[in-house]
Amino acid sequence: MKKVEALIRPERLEPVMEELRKLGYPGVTITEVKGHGKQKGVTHMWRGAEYRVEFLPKLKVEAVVLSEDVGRVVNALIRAARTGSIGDGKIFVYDVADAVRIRTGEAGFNAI
Amino acid sequence: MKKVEALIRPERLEPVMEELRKLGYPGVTITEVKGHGKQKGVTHMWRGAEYRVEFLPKLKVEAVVLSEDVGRVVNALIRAARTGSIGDGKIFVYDVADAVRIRTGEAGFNAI
Amino acid sequence: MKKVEALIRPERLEPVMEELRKLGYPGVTITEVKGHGKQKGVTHMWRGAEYRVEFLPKLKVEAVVLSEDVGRVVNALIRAARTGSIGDGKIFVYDVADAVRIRTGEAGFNAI
Amino acid sequence: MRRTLVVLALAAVFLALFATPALAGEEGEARTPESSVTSLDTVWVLIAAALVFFMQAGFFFLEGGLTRAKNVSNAMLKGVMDFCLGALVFWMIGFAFMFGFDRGGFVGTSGFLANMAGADWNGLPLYAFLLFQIAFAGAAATILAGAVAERIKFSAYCIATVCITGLIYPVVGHWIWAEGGWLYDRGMLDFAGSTVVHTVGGICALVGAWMVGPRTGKFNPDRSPNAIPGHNIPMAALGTFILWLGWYGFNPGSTLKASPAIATIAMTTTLAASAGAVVAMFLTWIRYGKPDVSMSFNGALAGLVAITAGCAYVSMVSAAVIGGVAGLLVVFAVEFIERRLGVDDPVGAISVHAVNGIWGTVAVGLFAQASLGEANGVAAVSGLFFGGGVAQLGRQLLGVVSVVAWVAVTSTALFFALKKTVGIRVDDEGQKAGLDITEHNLEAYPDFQPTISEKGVI
Amino acid sequence: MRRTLVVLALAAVFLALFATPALAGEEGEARTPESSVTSLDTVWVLIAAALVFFMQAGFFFLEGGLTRAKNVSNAMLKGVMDFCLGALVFWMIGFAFMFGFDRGGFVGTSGFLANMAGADWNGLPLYAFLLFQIAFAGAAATILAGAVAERIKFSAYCIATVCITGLIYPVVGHWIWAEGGWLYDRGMLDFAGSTVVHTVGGICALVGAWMVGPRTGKFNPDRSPNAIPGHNIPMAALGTFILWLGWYGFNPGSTLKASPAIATIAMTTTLAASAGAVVAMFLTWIRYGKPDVSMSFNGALAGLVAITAGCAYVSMVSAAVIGGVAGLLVVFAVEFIERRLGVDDPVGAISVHAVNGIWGTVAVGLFAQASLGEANGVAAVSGLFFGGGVAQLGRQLLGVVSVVAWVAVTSTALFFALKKTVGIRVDDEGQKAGLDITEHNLEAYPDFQPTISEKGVI
Amino acid sequence: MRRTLVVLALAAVFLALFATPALAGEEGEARTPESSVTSLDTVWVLIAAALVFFMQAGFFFLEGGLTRAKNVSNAMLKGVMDFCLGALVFWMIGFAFMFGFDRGGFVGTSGFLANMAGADWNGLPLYAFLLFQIAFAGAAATILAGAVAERIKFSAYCIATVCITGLIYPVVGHWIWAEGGWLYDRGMLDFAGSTVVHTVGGICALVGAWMVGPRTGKFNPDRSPNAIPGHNIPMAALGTFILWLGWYGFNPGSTLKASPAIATIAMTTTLAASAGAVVAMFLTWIRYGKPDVSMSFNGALAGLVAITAGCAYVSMVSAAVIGGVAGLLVVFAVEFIERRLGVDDPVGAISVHAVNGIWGTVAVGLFAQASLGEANGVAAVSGLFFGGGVAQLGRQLLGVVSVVAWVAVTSTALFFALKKTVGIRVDDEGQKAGLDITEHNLEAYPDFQPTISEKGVI
Ligand SMILES: Nc1ncnc2c1ncn2[C@@H]1O[C@H](COP(=O)(O)OP(=O)(O)O)[C@@H](O)[C@H]1O
Ligand SMILES: Nc1ncnc2c1ncn2[C@@H]1O[C@H](COP(=O)(O)OP(=O)(O)O)[C@@H](O)[C@H]1O
Ligand SMILES: Nc1ncnc2c1ncn2[C@@H]1O[C@H](COP(=O)(O)OP(=O)(O)O)[C@@H](O)[C@H]1O
Repeated sequence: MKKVEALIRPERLEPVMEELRKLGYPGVTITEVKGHGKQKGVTHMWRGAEYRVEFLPKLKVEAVVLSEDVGRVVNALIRAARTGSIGDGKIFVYDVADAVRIRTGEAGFNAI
Repeated sequence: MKKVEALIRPERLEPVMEELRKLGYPGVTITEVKGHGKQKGVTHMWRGAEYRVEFLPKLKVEAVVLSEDVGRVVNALIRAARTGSIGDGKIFVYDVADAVRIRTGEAGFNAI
Repeated sequence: MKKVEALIRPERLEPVMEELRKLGYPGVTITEVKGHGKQKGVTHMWRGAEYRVEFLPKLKVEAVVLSEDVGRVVNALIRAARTGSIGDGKIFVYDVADAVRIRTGEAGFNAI
Repeated sequence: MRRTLVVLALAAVFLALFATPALAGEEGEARTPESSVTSLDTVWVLIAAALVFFMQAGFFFLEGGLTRAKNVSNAMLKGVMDFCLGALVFWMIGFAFMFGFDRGGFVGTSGFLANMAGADWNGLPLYAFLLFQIAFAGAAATILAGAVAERIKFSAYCIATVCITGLIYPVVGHWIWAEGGWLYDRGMLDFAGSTVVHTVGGICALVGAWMVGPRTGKFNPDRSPNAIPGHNIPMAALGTFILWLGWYGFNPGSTLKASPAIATIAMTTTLAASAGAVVAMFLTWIRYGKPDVSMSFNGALAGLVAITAGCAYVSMVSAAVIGGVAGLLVVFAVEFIERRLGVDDPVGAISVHAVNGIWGTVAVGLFAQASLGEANGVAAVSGLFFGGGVAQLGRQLLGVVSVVAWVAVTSTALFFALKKTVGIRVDDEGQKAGLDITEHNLEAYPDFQPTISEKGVI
Repeated sequence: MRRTLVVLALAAVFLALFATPALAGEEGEARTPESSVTSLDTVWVLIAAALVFFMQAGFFFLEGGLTRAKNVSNAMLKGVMDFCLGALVFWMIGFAFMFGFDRGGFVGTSGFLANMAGADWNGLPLYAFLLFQIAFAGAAATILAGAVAERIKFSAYCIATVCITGLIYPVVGHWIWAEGGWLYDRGMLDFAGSTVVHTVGGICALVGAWMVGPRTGKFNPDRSPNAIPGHNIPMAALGTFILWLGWYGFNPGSTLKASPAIATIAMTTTLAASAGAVVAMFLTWIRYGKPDVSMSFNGALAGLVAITAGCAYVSMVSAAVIGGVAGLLVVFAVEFIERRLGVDDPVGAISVHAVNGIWGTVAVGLFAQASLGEANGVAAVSGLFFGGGVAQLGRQLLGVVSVVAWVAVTSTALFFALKKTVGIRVDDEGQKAGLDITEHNLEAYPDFQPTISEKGVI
Repeated sequence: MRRTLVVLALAAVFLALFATPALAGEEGEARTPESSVTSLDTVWVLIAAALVFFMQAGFFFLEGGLTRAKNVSNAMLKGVMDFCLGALVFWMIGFAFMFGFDRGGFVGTSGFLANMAGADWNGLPLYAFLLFQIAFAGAAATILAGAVAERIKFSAYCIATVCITGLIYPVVGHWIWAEGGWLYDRGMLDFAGSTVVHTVGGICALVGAWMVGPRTGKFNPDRSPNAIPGHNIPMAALGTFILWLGWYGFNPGSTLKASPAIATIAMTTTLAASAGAVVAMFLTWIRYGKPDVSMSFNGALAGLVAITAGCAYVSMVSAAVIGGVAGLLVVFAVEFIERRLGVDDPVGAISVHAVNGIWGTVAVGLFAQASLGEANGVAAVSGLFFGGGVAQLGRQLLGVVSVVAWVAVTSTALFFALKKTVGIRVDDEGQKAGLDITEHNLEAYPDFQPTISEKGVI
């Protein structure tokens, strides 16, 4: 099992969920995060003074998937989250040692 | 060392903390997340129009523990977080390559 | 590649970012979390009744870096985040199986 | 199913009340002579009524601010609906019970639908008087809201409002304010309603809070209380200030005419409120180590409640003393009610309104000065501290005891009946989810991320 | 570049209007005789004007609370600026169009810059009358704000405000309220402006909402609507209560003198609002299973709008009936406008103001009672239900139809012109980011973490 | 320990002041003759006082909204307590210093505890006059709050309030408003207090903000400022509107009688505020590329402050010009004070109140018209632009310079003394945690998750 962790633009959540559903992975955990990368922050104004907001809102979408599906999941995520401009975000993949469904106690890939 | 990451119902936080304390792992990090899984969202109403909230609030409880304790920690978490209905959440276990306590610089299992 | 995950005091974010920038790792993801560890919670007051806030606000700073830089990154983080009192936080290091830049599709260490 | 029944029952009650008057409507209108003095009095009382009306917003903002985000929409709707239901019910029956033809000193019995064209309101148009009284009835009813906040069923709350404004409050009002009322005849003095409005509301609040039970999680098994912080301090601050503003209608408006005395009354009101807030602030500073924000707000309100009975009878210095004592009382009462009585009153409604309503009523028997009452064109009576002996004090105590008894009995019966029928308490699951969801299927602040609360309940 | 042009254009228009009067200024002042009655009337109308002024805050709090956090600063600025622009424009030209020397029953043509020293306002000082009228013009203009919320360009909104307060509204006001106005002469009755203010504002809102188009994401491709919950229910509750408070200036203040009739008017106003809220609440309880909070607020406002035309002509019972019907109408109208017409009205402005403005105007033709009008010192006319036949009803309908036609045509022209010049709609990207950022580069709540919204748009 | 001392000291001061009057109380009451005119004046002044009182809520909502969430409870308590302390202190001593028996044109010396039964207030009851003056004193004191927000120690703030309302403000009031005051005798005109209230408050604010120092993190080592955005724009918007509403008591109420002139005054007030907001909005639109929300609010307030001195002396067009200039001034002043002076004024209090208080006072010397003053029953004087030459301008400048000097000296002494005793500044750690926690151990919004701020300080 692997965890696919995508840092996406908030407005791309809907297409991303769509793609994951299609692949049979509706289970995800989403966190509101702030990101900083190549993307420049935005400039806001407060009473005539400009200030940079360096950290931009992103969503972290985490889905634990079977190892053999990682490629497809990653590709689907890229498809759904890409706009082509700086700030589209990143995807990181991690190994998962184990997974358990709390309700049933099932472990391993049954739990996903 | 392993990281045990539990996605639980917010109202189960107290018993979960209780169990972790008993096992000698009071150190945790908690994040407010939104989850989506088998559990159906809830329906709210706005001026007569129903709408589904697909993502339900969950808490992500992360505790880094010694590898030999993982089993006990996971079992304790299941005990504390289970209600038996859909939406009880999941537990994922990850390997941790290293841990450091910032205050002292201690690394490895001393840091936990 | 490794993910360095630091749980820091919110007010240390600025020096931490400074250090990471110096090391050439401006890309980070930050999450508002609540922590519990050795540090005692604080006591607030509501209409004459004291209550403990057991979970204190921390920031989780995640940076995916090249494996060979982990040591330097961790040391820099310790330098920037340490105040010497309880509650300074912890750093955890995880293996990263893969990384992808959504905008370009580049994978591996090019994506960082 | 059961819910539908409740809705239908409520609707039926409402419609029943509503239908009858439609027939009588044509003659229900007053004809009033026009004169400059009348016009001035009308303007004054109307503006006062508008200010008292606006106190509703103060009440529900105070309540909402001092409770949790997940119940705030419910608090808002309670606040709007208790005025709306109260206005209709008081117009239809409450006003008649309060100011109708006296029956045995106990209750009025004529003038339903405010059908009292001939009656004399000291030259004030009937409808100016009625509107002012409606606003007062609304205030009396809404005091309950804060004490039972975050757990009472909305349907039960609506019915309780109807009963308070339709019966419990008007009867007390008749006793004390209507010519022929038995306490009125015995000379009990309650200028603007420390007892009539605040003690009545406060005792309803006490009974309600006690019978509904504490909020889930408020008390530990060992009966020690947990703090449940309010979610929005600026909201509570604005509520407090709106209430104070409204009191400039409440107290000086109770003259029911535009006499120079209204200035004196507005000043005693101001000083009592100020002293209450200042004393409460310093007291909490000493007791808790830091000046407590929400208790200072409560201190101002306590001072206002306490001066309400005596505002036209006491001197400026006395007003400040009455208010200062109220500031002390409210702090200790909040602790006492929560820790000793084990009653959960999220906003301190009982301490502010019941305790200081009683204190203010008693204070008339202590601080009244005949010379001042005379100057203000009201009863010229002196209290214990100004050479009047204990006579007035006795009358005041008689009034307090009788009113507390009446309200305690009737409101206990009311909540008991509600408990056995529609139910009064939202269950634990419902409270955890919050009354906004449980009772209205609504989120008050969907765009803001809630914090992780201590008890794991958001 | 284009933006600079818009700014300059707006500034130029403003300055042009502004420059002329500077010359005429010296003579522009009124001299009024002093007397006690005049003074009382002045005090009353001034306080009423202040209350109506404060309704602005009610409008923008209601709008802000029922829409999303990312657009709330924009709502606030719209609310402040439409009053400010409206006040200047109405003073300079609107007042003259409305109350200047009549030309053919259609429009006033003299007295720009309120230069009307000689005119007779029933003994009321010119400036008291003017301020009251300014506050009314502001209310008429601001109704639009809620209906086009979260998507209209700020520049377009400013220009629309100028046109409504400068022309569209004053012409209607002239027809119905100015001596010589063609509907005035035909005996149409609209005591405090169900038509003049609310129908005018409501029809502008309908046309505006329709021409600006729905908010991005409001409707699915199959034309089914999505719910877009408001971000702050207490804010909407306070807005509602501030509006209600303001109505105690709006309706009884429209007497323009301090007569005892103001008490009667304040009472009809109160009962209609209460009945509107109660009926809306029970209706949503039955239809949706739970009492709906924001629709109950709308119910109160609907009752207020509906009683505005008839508040001085109808009985208490009739007032409650008119308000109750308004409570029904608003619930169904909200559904109809969204689901059948496919028009996106975030706060229900069209349902509250247009629909119930019309209903209230028509209701005068049904419920008016000559005896009451006489007692209140206004027109003594009876409606269909009280033996007056259909005569008055006909006049009311004529008025409604004419006004709707005038406003529909002029406001369509206005929005069409805006669309072709400065543009009226913030594009999808801009709406996603929120108007606070897009239009003002500001975050309303930078210290609070936004939630993850359903549509992925925060 | 030290904290306990501070508390005790404050309590002692308070009790000391409080104890004395208790003895004098009995005779401290006024007896006023009853008459219809008096009653009307009383009603008017009382309502005006209530509106001015409500401005407190406007002030603390504006302050709270334009500063950060972690300091908002502190802002609320400051706002409530400065009125409460101010009311008590002004009643006890301030009123005597202001309107007591004149000593050398400099200060009043009799009538402590408002013990002035015999004095003549133009037929107005003493207590109506006193309440109106208390509300003004509160306004003068509370202006400071915004300028020193987010860093002043609460104890120091309380003591400062006591000194401003007890001495600094009443002395200026005596000079300008009391018969016998040396500026009054020289014919300086400040109708409703551009100088007496706003310049006094604004200069205190300047001195306070300068001596307390900027908020931690406000300026970089190179003295360039950082933006620290306010946390709640709707809160600031409501504050602005409440202030504006209050101004309808502040300016027309300053007639102290119900004459038709109040209508004229209310209109000049409205036009100045509107012009101020409109000009500030367009100016920021041009300068910053988008219309700035909070500066537009400041523009309205600047217009209000500026018209306060001249509201009864100038024409409508002049009022709009005065307000428009104020709208310009405030925008440039905010930039100047922050960037050139390096003074940190979170809400723009200095720019709004000091700068425009001065501008408004000077403007009387430019725009006053004798004919208008006469018509309004006030001083018939013409300014430079209306044929009056520079005489009045000179008087106005003399007044401004004297008042600025007096306030600068006394408030510097005050803050210096505070610095050396209780301390005035919350330390960096305390500011990082927020004054709500540091000073009151309270969280204002415990149910909402805070955002991650730029500087790592939440
Ligand atoms: N090394 C990293 N570690 C963790 N998160 C990262 C890293 N680099 C980027 N991110 C996350 O990805 C988001 C997008 O990065 P950015 O460099 O702006 O995108 P891109 O270069 O692909 O356009 C950032 O906002 C941040 O949340
Ligand atoms: N594959 C997954 N990857 C990441 N998080 C998941 C995954 N599946 C479920 N979750 C998380 O677990 C929570 C509970 O899942 P759900 O399927 O509703 O529970 P259950 O089936 O055990 O009743 C979800 O809300 C989500 O946060
Ligand atoms: N075992 C753990 N697993 C996950 N997070 C932890 C763990 N221990 C500590 N933390 C995080 O680190 C933060 C600081 O821990 P704490 O023990 O107070 O610090 P220290 O002992 O280094 O002063 C906590 O608030 C929590 O967020």
